[in-house]
Amino acid sequence: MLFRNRHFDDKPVALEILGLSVATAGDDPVPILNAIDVTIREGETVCLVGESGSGKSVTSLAVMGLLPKGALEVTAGRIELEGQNLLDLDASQMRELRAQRISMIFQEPMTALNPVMKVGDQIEEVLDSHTKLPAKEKKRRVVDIMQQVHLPDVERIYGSYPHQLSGGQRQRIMIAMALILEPKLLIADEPTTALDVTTQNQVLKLIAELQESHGTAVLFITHDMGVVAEIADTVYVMRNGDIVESAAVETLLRSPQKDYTRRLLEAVPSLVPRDARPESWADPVLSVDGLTKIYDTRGFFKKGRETKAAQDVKFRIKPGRTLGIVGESGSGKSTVARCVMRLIDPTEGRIRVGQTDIAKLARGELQPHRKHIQIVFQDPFRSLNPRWTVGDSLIEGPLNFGQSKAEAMKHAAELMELVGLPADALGRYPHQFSGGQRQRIAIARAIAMRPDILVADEAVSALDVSVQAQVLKLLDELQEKLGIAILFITHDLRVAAQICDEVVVMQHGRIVEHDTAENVLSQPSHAYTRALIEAAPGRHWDFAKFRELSLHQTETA
Amino acid sequence: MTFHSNGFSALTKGRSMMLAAALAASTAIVPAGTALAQDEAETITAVMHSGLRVLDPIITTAHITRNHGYMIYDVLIAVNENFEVQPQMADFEVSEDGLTYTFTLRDGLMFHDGEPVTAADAVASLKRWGERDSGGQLIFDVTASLEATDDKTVTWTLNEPFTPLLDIVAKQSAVPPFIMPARIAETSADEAITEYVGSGPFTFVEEEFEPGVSVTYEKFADYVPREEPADWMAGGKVVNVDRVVWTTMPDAQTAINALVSGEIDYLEQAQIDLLPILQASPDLTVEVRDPLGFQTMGRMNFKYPPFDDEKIRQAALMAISQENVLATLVGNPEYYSLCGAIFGCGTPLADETGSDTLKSGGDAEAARALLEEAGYDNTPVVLMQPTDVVTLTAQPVVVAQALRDAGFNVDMQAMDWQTLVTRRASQSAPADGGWNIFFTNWSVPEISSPLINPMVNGRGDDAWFGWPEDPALEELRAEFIAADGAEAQAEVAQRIQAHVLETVNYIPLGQYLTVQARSNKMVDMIQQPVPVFWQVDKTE
Amino acid sequence: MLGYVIRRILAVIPVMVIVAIFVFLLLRLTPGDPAAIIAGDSATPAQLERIRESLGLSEPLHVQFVTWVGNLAQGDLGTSIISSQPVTRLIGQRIWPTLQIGTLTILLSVLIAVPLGVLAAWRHRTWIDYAVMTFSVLGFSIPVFVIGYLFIKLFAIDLRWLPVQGYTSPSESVQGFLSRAILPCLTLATIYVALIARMTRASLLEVLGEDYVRTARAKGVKEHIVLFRHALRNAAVPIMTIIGTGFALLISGVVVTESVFNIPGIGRLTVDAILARDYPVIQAMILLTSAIYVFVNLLIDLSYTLFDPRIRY
Amino acid sequence: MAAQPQPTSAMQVVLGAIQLPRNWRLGFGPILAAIVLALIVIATASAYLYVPHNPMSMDALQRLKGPSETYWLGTDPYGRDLFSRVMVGGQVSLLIGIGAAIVSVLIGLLIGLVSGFFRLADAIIMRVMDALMAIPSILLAIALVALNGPSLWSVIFAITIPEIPRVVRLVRSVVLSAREEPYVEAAIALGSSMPKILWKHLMPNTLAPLIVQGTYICASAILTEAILSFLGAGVSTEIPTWGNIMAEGRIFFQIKPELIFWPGLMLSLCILSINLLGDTARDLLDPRLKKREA
Repeated sequence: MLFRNRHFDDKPVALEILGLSVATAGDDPVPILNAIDVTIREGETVCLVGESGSGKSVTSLAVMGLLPKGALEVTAGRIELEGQNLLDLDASQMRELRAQRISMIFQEPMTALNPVMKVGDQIEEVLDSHTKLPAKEKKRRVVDIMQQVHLPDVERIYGSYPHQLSGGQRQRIMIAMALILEPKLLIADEPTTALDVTTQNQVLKLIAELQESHGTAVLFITHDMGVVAEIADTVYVMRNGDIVESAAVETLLRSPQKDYTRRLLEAVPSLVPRDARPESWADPVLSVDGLTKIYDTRGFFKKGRETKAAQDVKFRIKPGRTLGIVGESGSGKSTVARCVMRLIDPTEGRIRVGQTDIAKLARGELQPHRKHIQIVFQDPFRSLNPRWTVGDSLIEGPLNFGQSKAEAMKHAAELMELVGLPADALGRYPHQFSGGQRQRIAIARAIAMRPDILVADEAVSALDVSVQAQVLKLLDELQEKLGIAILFITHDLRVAAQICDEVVVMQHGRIVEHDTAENVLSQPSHAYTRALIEAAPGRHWDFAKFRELSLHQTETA
Repeated sequence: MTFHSNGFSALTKGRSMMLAAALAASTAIVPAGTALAQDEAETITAVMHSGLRVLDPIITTAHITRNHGYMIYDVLIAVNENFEVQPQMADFEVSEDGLTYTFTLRDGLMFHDGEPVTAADAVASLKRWGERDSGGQLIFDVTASLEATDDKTVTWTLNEPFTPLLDIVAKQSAVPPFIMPARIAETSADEAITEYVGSGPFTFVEEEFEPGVSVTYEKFADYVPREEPADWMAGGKVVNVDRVVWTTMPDAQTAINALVSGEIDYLEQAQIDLLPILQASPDLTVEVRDPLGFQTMGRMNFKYPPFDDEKIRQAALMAISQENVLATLVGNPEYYSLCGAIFGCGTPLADETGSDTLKSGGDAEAARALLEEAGYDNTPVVLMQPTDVVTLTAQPVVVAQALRDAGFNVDMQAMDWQTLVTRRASQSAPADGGWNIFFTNWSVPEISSPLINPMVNGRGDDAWFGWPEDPALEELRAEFIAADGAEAQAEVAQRIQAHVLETVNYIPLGQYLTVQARSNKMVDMIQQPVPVFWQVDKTE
Repeated sequence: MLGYVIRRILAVIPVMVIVAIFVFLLLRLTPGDPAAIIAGDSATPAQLERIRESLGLSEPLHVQFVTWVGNLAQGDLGTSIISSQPVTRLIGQRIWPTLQIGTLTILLSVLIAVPLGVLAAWRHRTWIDYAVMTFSVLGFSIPVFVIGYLFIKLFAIDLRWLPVQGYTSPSESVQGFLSRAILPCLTLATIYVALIARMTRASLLEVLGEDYVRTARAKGVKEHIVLFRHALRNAAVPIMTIIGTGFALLISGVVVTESVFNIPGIGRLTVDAILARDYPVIQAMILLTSAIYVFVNLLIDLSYTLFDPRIRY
Repeated sequence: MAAQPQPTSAMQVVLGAIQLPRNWRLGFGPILAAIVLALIVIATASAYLYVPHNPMSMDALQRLKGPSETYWLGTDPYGRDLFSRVMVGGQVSLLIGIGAAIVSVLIGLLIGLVSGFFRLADAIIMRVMDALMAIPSILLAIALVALNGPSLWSVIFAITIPEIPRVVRLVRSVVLSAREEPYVEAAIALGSSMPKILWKHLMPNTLAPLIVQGTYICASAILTEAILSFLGAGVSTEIPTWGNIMAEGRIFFQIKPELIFWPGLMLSLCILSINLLGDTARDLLDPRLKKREA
């Protein structure tokens, strides 16, 4: 079954949002939500999907009555839970209602759980706040719900602190907490975004399972079309505080009515690998051999352990080619990138840039080799010095290598054009640009060095999907023009499929699979790779083409 | 947790009555009533002018240590109100030729450790004292022998007659020859003693001693006072209280508040400006205990310009007004008097020759003219100002202004008293850590004669700080020692006065009185320069 | 944990050695001569020199230092130059009042300041918040001796509720101790309360913006439980830290307060010793106060584990 | 969010350097504080233009007088005009505060930058700083004044030394956290030298917290000066400061509270304003500072 394809038209309405408007508080209000309508029926899963700034999270907080005081306020509309307008309730009535009739789970389970309280107590606190059960009964119910969310070794976890649990376990605790009082409505705000893809898959399944068994209505907020395809009954697409379009999930994915929805879907990278490019016979510009990085946390009088962040990593990249390193968090992919950049010192191994092994060079000796290899980071907001103009950032490297300022500036202006920004951007500061624009600037800064190799460390992960597509396209074009080799680090198989010639899959610091993108994605040889692919949400659907993936492309799945 | 308690019990008992009162007023905080009130009348809690830190009364001239000495030690002979020498521990006899002095210890003298006082103890004590005290040194310069001829008799034989011997041995200040057991008195005169056993009317409670904070004395039950009534330092030292506690309050305001609220019984030196607060209290008596008071003075450095020039010294003296100094230092004219006498007004040798300008408010014009005549080249005058001694902060400031008005270039350097006493001993040039002028105060009996006045000494490097080389002055001193009879002495003293002010050996800046304040419960306190705690009683 | 404690204590050694060298040199470079204060006004230079010699002050510096450190290692802090009393005895007499008043002040401050800070953070941007903040800035802005005098004037002289000054050991009379300790403690506490209240507020405000507070509210937990169970405990580490660093401020305050209220504690002992150049006492006192400071901060570091299970040593 | 082209100006460079949050607005308190502080600074700095008496000239017969037409606030124990002394004394107190702030910030910045970047130096520097921190600052200051004599500069020096470790720690912590920023790593990758990175990328990060810290040091230096005077280790009475006017006046607290009241009021108002402005600056410049300030 591709979609859940359930029907709820005959079910009673659980939550109805009518003409809800939210604006910033103060003398000069800025509208955030513009009279939106959303209906959720009992047992139904409604997905609010949209890019950052579309207003989807504000909607969820408005329903919970948790809009930040003094910053945002509801200006119009009604939020009716089983016919009762929540906006009419006072603070204590609202408090009574939370967890009993509506509950919520959040994006980041690490920060959403109190780090200094045992998780069992945190679940039990829900009962403390809303019921007067004897201690034994409370404990029983907590244990019961913990079992329902499939936590292993419940007794131990009951007495554990959040930091002692894995991300998936923490999110299960959150779910247990949200569902223990069997609320009518569960709001899930990007509940799987911070999780690895395999864990995400499990959590999505869990939510679906519990929803069915408890008959809960779910308002699910996400930016990920894959997740939408997996879990939604009905989808609302949001943009800039408006509902652009809403429809049953299959209808929406097959035949979107609005341009915006189409563009959004078209931007979702496909799991189908790009067409293979002709093999290159040039010498590799980067070859890594036996790269190992061990963090030794032991010390004098201190018990500790060795952490093998990367072990015996080996690959090479030829000019004009892209090698992807794919893996979940903690797989060691970023460690490899940082070692290659010599931002950290590898414990062992060789890193040959051109003909030189830079793995063991001292800082001073390293300097001349820096220009051959450049990096683009994940976070566009932190990768540019906020106090420098874009121009100053762009010429920093060339100046270090002896270019005159005028010459460097001239080149910088050309680069601006190359990455699709106006030349006058050079005089401005990073905060005047959007995330995607900043990432273009960061790329321009790297390119300004005319490097042979560009390392992109999760360079598009923080971007909205439409922007992501543009940046990927830019990288591709630059590679065409300049013949740069790209080392592309990502956790996202879809992105890897779109840009990489070869893919390396890492797990626990080791390479488990290394092959062409085509082979890795369609004929994975390692079980872990297969698990990764299988866990990718919406993997049967080709969003950009509004249809199922053709059979031969999914046969291995 | 254990609390250390020894040091504070005395304080508490002394104040428990007040505490009860305070507590009664503050029932909200602590319930009224306390079990500590029974031995109330037996303790006197006194705030002295300074904290007791040095316990050896021979090694230092500090008044607080001298006062401590009078508590626990006794002296052979002492003066009465009229500066007449009287027996105290011993009767005395002088041979016809004035060469042999015999002291006979009276009966019943006993040290606090239970041992009787012997002549040998007295001899050892006198010898140690003689090494430290300048007056004592003069006697020992002419001493043939000093020995215990038997248990009770001390015989002091001289090579030549030395009339002032008894006066010096009986002197009240600054270092009287206190009698200690011989084993203690054998300590080198340069090292402080470490055992505090005397034969005086009080014993020292060593375990309650907190240097600089609090010292406790208990009545010495076995002390046998003389029969005569107490008269200054002479006469019977009859103790009427069980304990005396001296405590220190670093802050004048605090001390006054404590006295007003009844937490202490006695304040040795009250800030004159604050007297109205004390006088307003019906439970307190404010009085001058010591009618002579203190002389405040300035001393110049004779070794370096500009004050190596007599004319410039004279110009400086001319510029200064005692009135301004004293008014600033003391305030209330009742408690200071202009006095140009180097030996102090109210003493037998008082004479004010040469002090006209000082007393008439100074003469800046004349000073300026004289300064010009002397060819003053604007050499800076390094004037040392102590910042942490209340009774010495005003003089430098006022004098600095007067000198500036007269055309001097004054470099006033502030420093704490410790730095000052160290620096004044430095014979370096003022620019290299030396000095040109500083100020200090003396208790009038300490400067009342050429024999004991430390400034009246012209022996150059061996003289007191400032080091005047003045043979004429030394001749005059010799004449004074040789002079026979009060009249002859007074005549020499008058010439010394004239000479000292002519050469500006030092500048007397007048006399001021200190005022003590006591609870009206304290009665019969002896009125004299040294605050003593015999005879005084505490009533309910 | 034990390993951590040992490592921390070992790490203290170089710090204390630097303090020792620093203090020793500082003092010996200071003009001023303890012999002069002992000898008094009428001493001659020759007498001064003899006294200096008997005190061991004419030895070369490094000899004096080695002697001092050697004695220190044997637990001998030396003998006061001025009063000829062993320094350990002086400290033994003086340390209790300071410790008692200091402890009481800290307790009092925490009891007052933490609720104030919580209140201010909870009622952020209301008059309560502004009142608490104004008070706390005021606490920083008035010299401690002025506060002391104001308290004396008000409570001891005008209202006559409490004694003006002094100290009574609690082993002798708890009432006496409390009645005399209250004003100095309040005086000292003013600045400390200001400090802790500010930090509590700031720390709590930050925590109140955290996701888990939102979670707690989303669970329908009552507001006071949100504040005290969820927020305060998470805000505790910076609050503890400020209590530790503020301890230095407390020591400075003690020096002044002991003078104002005439408490025979180590603060006055030290200031008097500095003004009298009583080297052994100054050295011992600075070493001691530094050691106490370091020790208190070690305890505070260890206390973090009580508040935050993520911190493990 | 779309990029809003904005003109670049010198002001913007400064504001860019300290990054004010958008839509910032001053409350009533900080504005009042700024006005009060400005008045105090102007009034004291120009004191010699209008004070009716030479603040140093004494008249022994006019000591401890109450307010009158000649002596607006009365006279001190030396018969000097209290009003003139308070106004002129403010000059010196502010000079001490500002001097101590600038000197300790500059020295601390230098040491902190070195410490934050060179690990070897760091170990040694931080031990020395720990040692300095462990010595109670007031005792250290008294000892330093005793060492150098109570001149104005020696008091500033004595107040400055104990403040330095705190500045060093602040700078070091900012440097250590900024060092992890991707743009610093990018600079490394771009081949920039360590000194260049230190100065151009890391140092500007310390400016905002240092401005805030500087205001606090300024306030606490003025207070410390008063306490040093109180303990008898302050500036000589020749140079009036709020601290030594109060110290001289404190024994007359009961009979003439003006001697403490007026300088105390000026000092408290001044420090209050500085602290309020410091808090405002901190909130504006870097809310995260609240954590580090400890």
